[in-house]
Amino acid sequence: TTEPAPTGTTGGTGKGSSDGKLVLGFAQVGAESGWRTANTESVREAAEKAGITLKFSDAQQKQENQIKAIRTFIQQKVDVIAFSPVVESGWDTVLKEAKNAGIPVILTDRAVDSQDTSLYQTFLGSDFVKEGQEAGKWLVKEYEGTSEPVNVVELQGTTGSAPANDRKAGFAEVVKGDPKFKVVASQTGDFTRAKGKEVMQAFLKSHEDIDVLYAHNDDMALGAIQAIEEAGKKPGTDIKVISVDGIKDAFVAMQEKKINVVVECNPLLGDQLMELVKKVAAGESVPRRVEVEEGVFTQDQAAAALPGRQY
Amino acid sequence: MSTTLTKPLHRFSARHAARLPLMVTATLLVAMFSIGSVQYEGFFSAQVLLNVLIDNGFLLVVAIGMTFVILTGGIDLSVGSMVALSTMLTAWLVQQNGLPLALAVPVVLLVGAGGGALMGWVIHAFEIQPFIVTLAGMFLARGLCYMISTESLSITDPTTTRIAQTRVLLPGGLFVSPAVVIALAVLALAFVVLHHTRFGRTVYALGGNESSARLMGLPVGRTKVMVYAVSGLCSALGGLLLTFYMLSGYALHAVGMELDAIAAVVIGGTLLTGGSGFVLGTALGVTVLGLIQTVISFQGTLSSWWTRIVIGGLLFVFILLQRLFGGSRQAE
Amino acid sequence: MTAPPTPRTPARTPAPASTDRPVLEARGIRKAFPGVLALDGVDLRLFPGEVHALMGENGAGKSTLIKVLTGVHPPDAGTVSVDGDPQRFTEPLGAQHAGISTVYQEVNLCPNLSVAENILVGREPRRFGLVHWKALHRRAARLITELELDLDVRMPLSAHSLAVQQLVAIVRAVDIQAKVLVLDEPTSSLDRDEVAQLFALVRRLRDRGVAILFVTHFLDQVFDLCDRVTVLRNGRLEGEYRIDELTPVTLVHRMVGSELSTLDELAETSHTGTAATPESADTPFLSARGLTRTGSIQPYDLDIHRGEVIGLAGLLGSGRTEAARLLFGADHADGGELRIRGERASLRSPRAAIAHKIAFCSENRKAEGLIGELTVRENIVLALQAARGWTRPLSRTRQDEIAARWTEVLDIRPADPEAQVRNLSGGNQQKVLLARWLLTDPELLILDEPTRGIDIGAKSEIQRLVSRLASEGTAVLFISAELEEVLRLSHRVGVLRDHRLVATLPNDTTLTPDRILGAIATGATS
Amino acid sequence: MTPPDDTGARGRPARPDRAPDARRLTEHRLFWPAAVLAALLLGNLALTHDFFAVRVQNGHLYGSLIDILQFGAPLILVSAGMTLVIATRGIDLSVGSTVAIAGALACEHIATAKDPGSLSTVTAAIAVAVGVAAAIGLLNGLLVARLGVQPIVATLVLMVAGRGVAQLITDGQIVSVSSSAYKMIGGGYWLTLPFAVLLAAALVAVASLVTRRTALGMLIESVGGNPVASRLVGIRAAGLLVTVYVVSAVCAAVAGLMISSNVSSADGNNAGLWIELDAILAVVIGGTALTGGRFSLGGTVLGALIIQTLSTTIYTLGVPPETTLVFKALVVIVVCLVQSPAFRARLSRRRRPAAPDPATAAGDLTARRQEVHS
Ligand SMILES: Nc1ncnc2c1ncn2[C@@H]1O[C@H](COP(=O)(O)OP(=O)(O)OP(=O)(O)O)[C@@H](O)[C@H]1O
Ligand SMILES: Nc1ncnc2c1ncn2[C@@H]1O[C@H](COP(=O)(O)OP(=O)(O)OP(=O)(O)O)[C@@H](O)[C@H]1O
Ligand SMILES: [Mg+2]
Ligand SMILES: [Mg+2]
Repeated sequence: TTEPAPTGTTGGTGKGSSDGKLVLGFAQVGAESGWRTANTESVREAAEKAGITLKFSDAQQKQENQIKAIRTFIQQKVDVIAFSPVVESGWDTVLKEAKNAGIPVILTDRAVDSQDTSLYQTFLGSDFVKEGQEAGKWLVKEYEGTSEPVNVVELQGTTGSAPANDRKAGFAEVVKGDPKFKVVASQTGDFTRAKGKEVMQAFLKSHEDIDVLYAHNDDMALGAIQAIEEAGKKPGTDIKVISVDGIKDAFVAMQEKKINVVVECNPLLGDQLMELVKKVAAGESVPRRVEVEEGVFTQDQAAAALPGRQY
Repeated sequence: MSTTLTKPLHRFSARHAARLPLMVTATLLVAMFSIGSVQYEGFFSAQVLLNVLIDNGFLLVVAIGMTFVILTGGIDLSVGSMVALSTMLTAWLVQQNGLPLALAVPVVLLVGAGGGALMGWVIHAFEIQPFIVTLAGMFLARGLCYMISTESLSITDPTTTRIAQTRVLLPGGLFVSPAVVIALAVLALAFVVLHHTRFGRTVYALGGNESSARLMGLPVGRTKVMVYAVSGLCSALGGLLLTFYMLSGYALHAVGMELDAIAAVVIGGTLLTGGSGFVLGTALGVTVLGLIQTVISFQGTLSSWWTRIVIGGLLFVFILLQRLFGGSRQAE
Repeated sequence: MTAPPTPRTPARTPAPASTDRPVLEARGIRKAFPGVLALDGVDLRLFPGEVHALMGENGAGKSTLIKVLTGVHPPDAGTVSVDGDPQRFTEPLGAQHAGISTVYQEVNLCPNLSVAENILVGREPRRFGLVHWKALHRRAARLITELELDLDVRMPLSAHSLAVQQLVAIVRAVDIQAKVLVLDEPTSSLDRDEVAQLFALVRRLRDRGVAILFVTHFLDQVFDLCDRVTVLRNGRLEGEYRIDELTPVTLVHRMVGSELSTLDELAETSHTGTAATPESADTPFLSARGLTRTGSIQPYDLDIHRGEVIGLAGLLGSGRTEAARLLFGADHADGGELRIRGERASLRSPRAAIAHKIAFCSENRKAEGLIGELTVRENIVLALQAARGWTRPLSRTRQDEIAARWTEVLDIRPADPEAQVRNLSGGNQQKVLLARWLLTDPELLILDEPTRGIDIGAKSEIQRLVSRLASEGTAVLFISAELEEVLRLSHRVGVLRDHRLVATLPNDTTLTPDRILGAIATGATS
Repeated sequence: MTPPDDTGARGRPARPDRAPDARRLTEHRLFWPAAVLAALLLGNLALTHDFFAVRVQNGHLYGSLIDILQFGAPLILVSAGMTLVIATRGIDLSVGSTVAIAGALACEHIATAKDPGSLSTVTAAIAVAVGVAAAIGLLNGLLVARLGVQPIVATLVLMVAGRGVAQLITDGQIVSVSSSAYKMIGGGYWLTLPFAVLLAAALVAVASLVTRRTALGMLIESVGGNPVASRLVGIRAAGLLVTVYVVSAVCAAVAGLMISSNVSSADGNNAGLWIELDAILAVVIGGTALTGGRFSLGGTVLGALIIQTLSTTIYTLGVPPETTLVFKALVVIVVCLVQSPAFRARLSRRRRPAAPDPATAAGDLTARRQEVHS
């Protein structure tokens, strides 16, 4: 007996918690970086502050696990489900299950590519493509007026991961307009400092004149800076450094004039998320897309911004 | 004249000793489920168990293939990547090239089985350690995924989506996905093959002592090639099930699944040195891993690192109890 | 009797008149391993309906020839033909398909499978394409009873002693309907009765027209069973003879190639009969009282004095090995009391036994004795080194010295201490194992089938060594399936039956193999 | 006992002449790994002609070769420990987690210390890291040796949990430290050479001295080669097993210190991720079989260097990340085919069809590496 999925197995909300508090099931990607940990912490704190019971699950970077976690949330009849998708694709089935169970879903940090937009209520997060574009824009502006060729090396994130794909694409989109920019080498540094340093060291040996380093995240940039210094060059001057994320260490480096610009990708979306959760649970309408406040920081802003960095 | 071959006193236990760990594992599993039920609201339901199957059907299929390989004393590290490649290939064929699903499925299965057979042949013909050959296979399959696309490819093909969202209803309002049915069918088939066919018995013989098996006139080369082909086929099938589960093809799917599969097989009581173990144990092993996941999800208060620590800890307690109650088979 | 070597008979004798052409023929076989030319231009002819012995010293190339014939090793030169057709087997399976069924020298079976499966794997009876387990067990049980054995064919093979495993291997080979049956030292750990059973079986097969190639180091078995014999020496063909052209002495002469003291030894078959137990008044070196292990050996009492050789006799599976293992801590006794040098001792592990200066040379050299990958030198010094602990290594010079000395004494071939042990011939491996324990200077030496697969010359050398050790004060527990050997060496003989020590007989002039067999049969305690 | 002298020497079996020196060289177990490494390096040289260039900069040597050594040092260490474990028929999956834990402990200790730069702080940090690693090894060893748990599951526990522990220590953050004394371990130079390389070389040298100059190596090989026989010979296998797991963990810990010190920060999640696979690969390329027994630390070092050279090659050649893995796969396949005697035998047979040269034929057979034996 095969049939389409049963509908409305539960329906309604508010059964998740005995004490009448709202229950939010949050399926996090993992804890692969300090950025992610800050993201988790922000959600945790905000939930506590907002008086929402948080069911937290960590997927260890695996989509399977995230889907399993969402199933468990459905099983446990939480009021709202929020999650940061590991990737954009492949969520339809489980989101349908959630919809059938009458549980609203909020996406954070990353979008999904579902055709059926009724499957989630809203998206709260950053736009990685935009971050890449911002990085590109800064570069174009920095070299405005010169016509000499500019050699760029790129440290990509984990091959195939959404931020890596998007930050690369966004950057390329902006930069390709001007033929003087040439990406001479592009290699994955797996978002880690150690890998960033190792790859940069190899770049420095195989490419004589590197003008700019574009790193998909701060950790790789910080690793690469060490490599540049060991090669006897000055990061930020001899080789300009562009980075994404905006962790505290990056701001310190920026203050030391080792990084030229940081495109922020803000993980602190907890409070915004809880707002949305409350609204969604109450059945109020919410905008389809909520962007987190993010900025682009340059060296002169670094000193001022540093004390406020929380992660 | 009569030869005095007095029967050993413990004939029963000697013959059944091999099955004891299996029973112990099953018992522990029941205990784990009971503790979960007492501890967590909503845990004690048949659907929770079925969900373990729904969420791990693909792993079960992959681990079954791995069981064949490990029983011969080999190892197959390529399964995780092969799963990813299958999802990618399916998505690419169906979504980008518009191939009907009915054609894509056999292609994918063929690629899996063929890749496996090729690795088996290299292992046998050139006497290279399986670890290194299948590691190369792992790199290659994952690399081919990236070459197809670094992005995740969604599948919106209506047939595929319909199959993916089909549920097999069971009495009592319970349901499973077709993948579960397929996985259980593969399990039954694997059981029959391993225990009731010449090929299956040769697999065990090979694991017992490869050079003896050769001298006994068993088709060692053919069996080895076939075993890796089975594993490749199972990972391709697992990949297809995962494709239905996720409705997408992605190069980063199933990262590290080879370890999960190996762990499931070994927790299920199969010796990594080969020759001893049961495919049913593998099913129990997969259930153990899945149930641990479920317990963690139900707990719902663990931070990322505590999740890992607790998974490790539960695994530790489990194998500890398994050792303590499962007799004193010494480490090989 | 010291017979002078008889004059050489012509190297070739005409083929038996009864047959026309050989069923299996090898010509000019050459096979080299790195550093060793194992076979050099060897010919062999096997005719239907004959039992053909393949003789030669340890390392002469017998097993290698068999492996070349059956497709385990490809020959470097030469041809193998079956029924006149040249063949190039690449796998044992191919030889099997061509009608050649083989029992290789060591037990080559799968310990994890049941006895029944070991007999029938690859040829399982099937129904609807699936293995018909009932039929399989029935057929295996029937085959087993044909050799008048009684064992549960569903038990895993590993639960059985080496001798049983050897029989299972034979049963497997015999079951294959073959034109040629090759048996490489099938009797090396079998008792008289099993040997008799096996011979009866072989004769039945021969009468059916099967050609049998038979390797053994027991001369009497050759003369008892075989029609013709091919002798190898140092990898070369020495000659092919009808058995009635030869006497034991001339045969040994052909194998060894020169007049040697071992020929004298050969004549000396009557036992020495040293009944007087030395120092029997003292506290025994080791004394067991009611020592037992459930499921393997009933409680037994045994005293072993310094300088005394105790033999253990019994039928296949009577528990000799089991009894010995308790004295070495290889198995843990679960009842009874053990005293060593008069003091209570409990042997938790072999290590504890070794600390009491006990040595145990296992019957199963492949599984329990040698480390195949290591060199001859390393295998020889291993026990000594283990006893010293890893922090007190034997210097390399010392190791070389020891290895060279024992290679010489036991005539281990090739005399290359850096050869991997697994590449040695069976008999030479056995010598390596013996050397390992002999050099540890034990106070109690337990030898379980120490002469398994060893040629006549080396065997007498080993017997001499054991006697000499005993006369120097070592206590020896000597287990062998060969009763004559036990009688020749022992001061007293313990008789086991059904996992029970039924008698301990002093080895005076009245003790004969028949009396021991009588004791086994009646189970009488004396 | 002294054997009697009266045994006359009997005839020795015929032996063909020893193989010529060239063949002896190719038969040496380190020949093929070394050849592969040389080929990789020369390939690089052909593509980037200043690949071998080493110059002095800031008072230390600087160049691609130095990089390979420096980044290879942690892998060499982990692989060396892994070699011993594999020689006993075991496997240690927990090394990656141990790398992370050691780095996390040390950096956390230094970061919270009053005086991060002082030698005493760093020494204490190292002691803590190595001590905890030894405890991890002890746990692995006891599970394997005492409880008889299969090594792969026993160490899987800590592989999973260990990374969690590392993150627990760092609170999921990347802990940055600025301590020049600590920086020395993985990023510093001594006598113009990277300190990490000297440290790794020293530790590997100690390991090979201890295993080869004492009987340890032989006992490990015999436990791995035949555990049943080893027990009957009186080798205390349990002690040996525990020892090798402890050594492996300690090696991993030192590697973890190097990795974290090189980037002056500890990353609980990513440090040493998948290093266990690379280490096992290095061991296997180096000629040690996963089935235990004979091991070769020299081979392992070559194996680790091959892997590191391969990564560097990928960066230098500019292989795009999407094809990196395919490239790696092809290299690994070529490496193992070249090392496989059976493959070489086939190749030479094809090249000289049916040339009845007995000498080569004999060589080919080495190849077949018959486990089957009388
Ligand atoms: N795989 C191998 N590699 C190297 N040398 C080998 C190999 N197999 C056999 N040899 C050598 O070939 C020679 C012949 O060995 P073989 O096993 O044929 O002797 P055998 O006549 O059967 O002796 P035994 O009576 O002891 O069984 C020996 O010197 C042995 O060391
Ligand atoms: N682990 C075991 N489990 C069950 N039965 C066993 C086990 N080991 C041995 N046996 C049985 O115990 C019997 C005694 O074996 P043992 O090795 O002592 O015989 P033996 O007197 O040394 O004779 P031989 O060496 O000639 O076989 C054998 O019949 C064997 O089947
Ligand atoms: Mg032989
Ligand atoms: Mg015995």
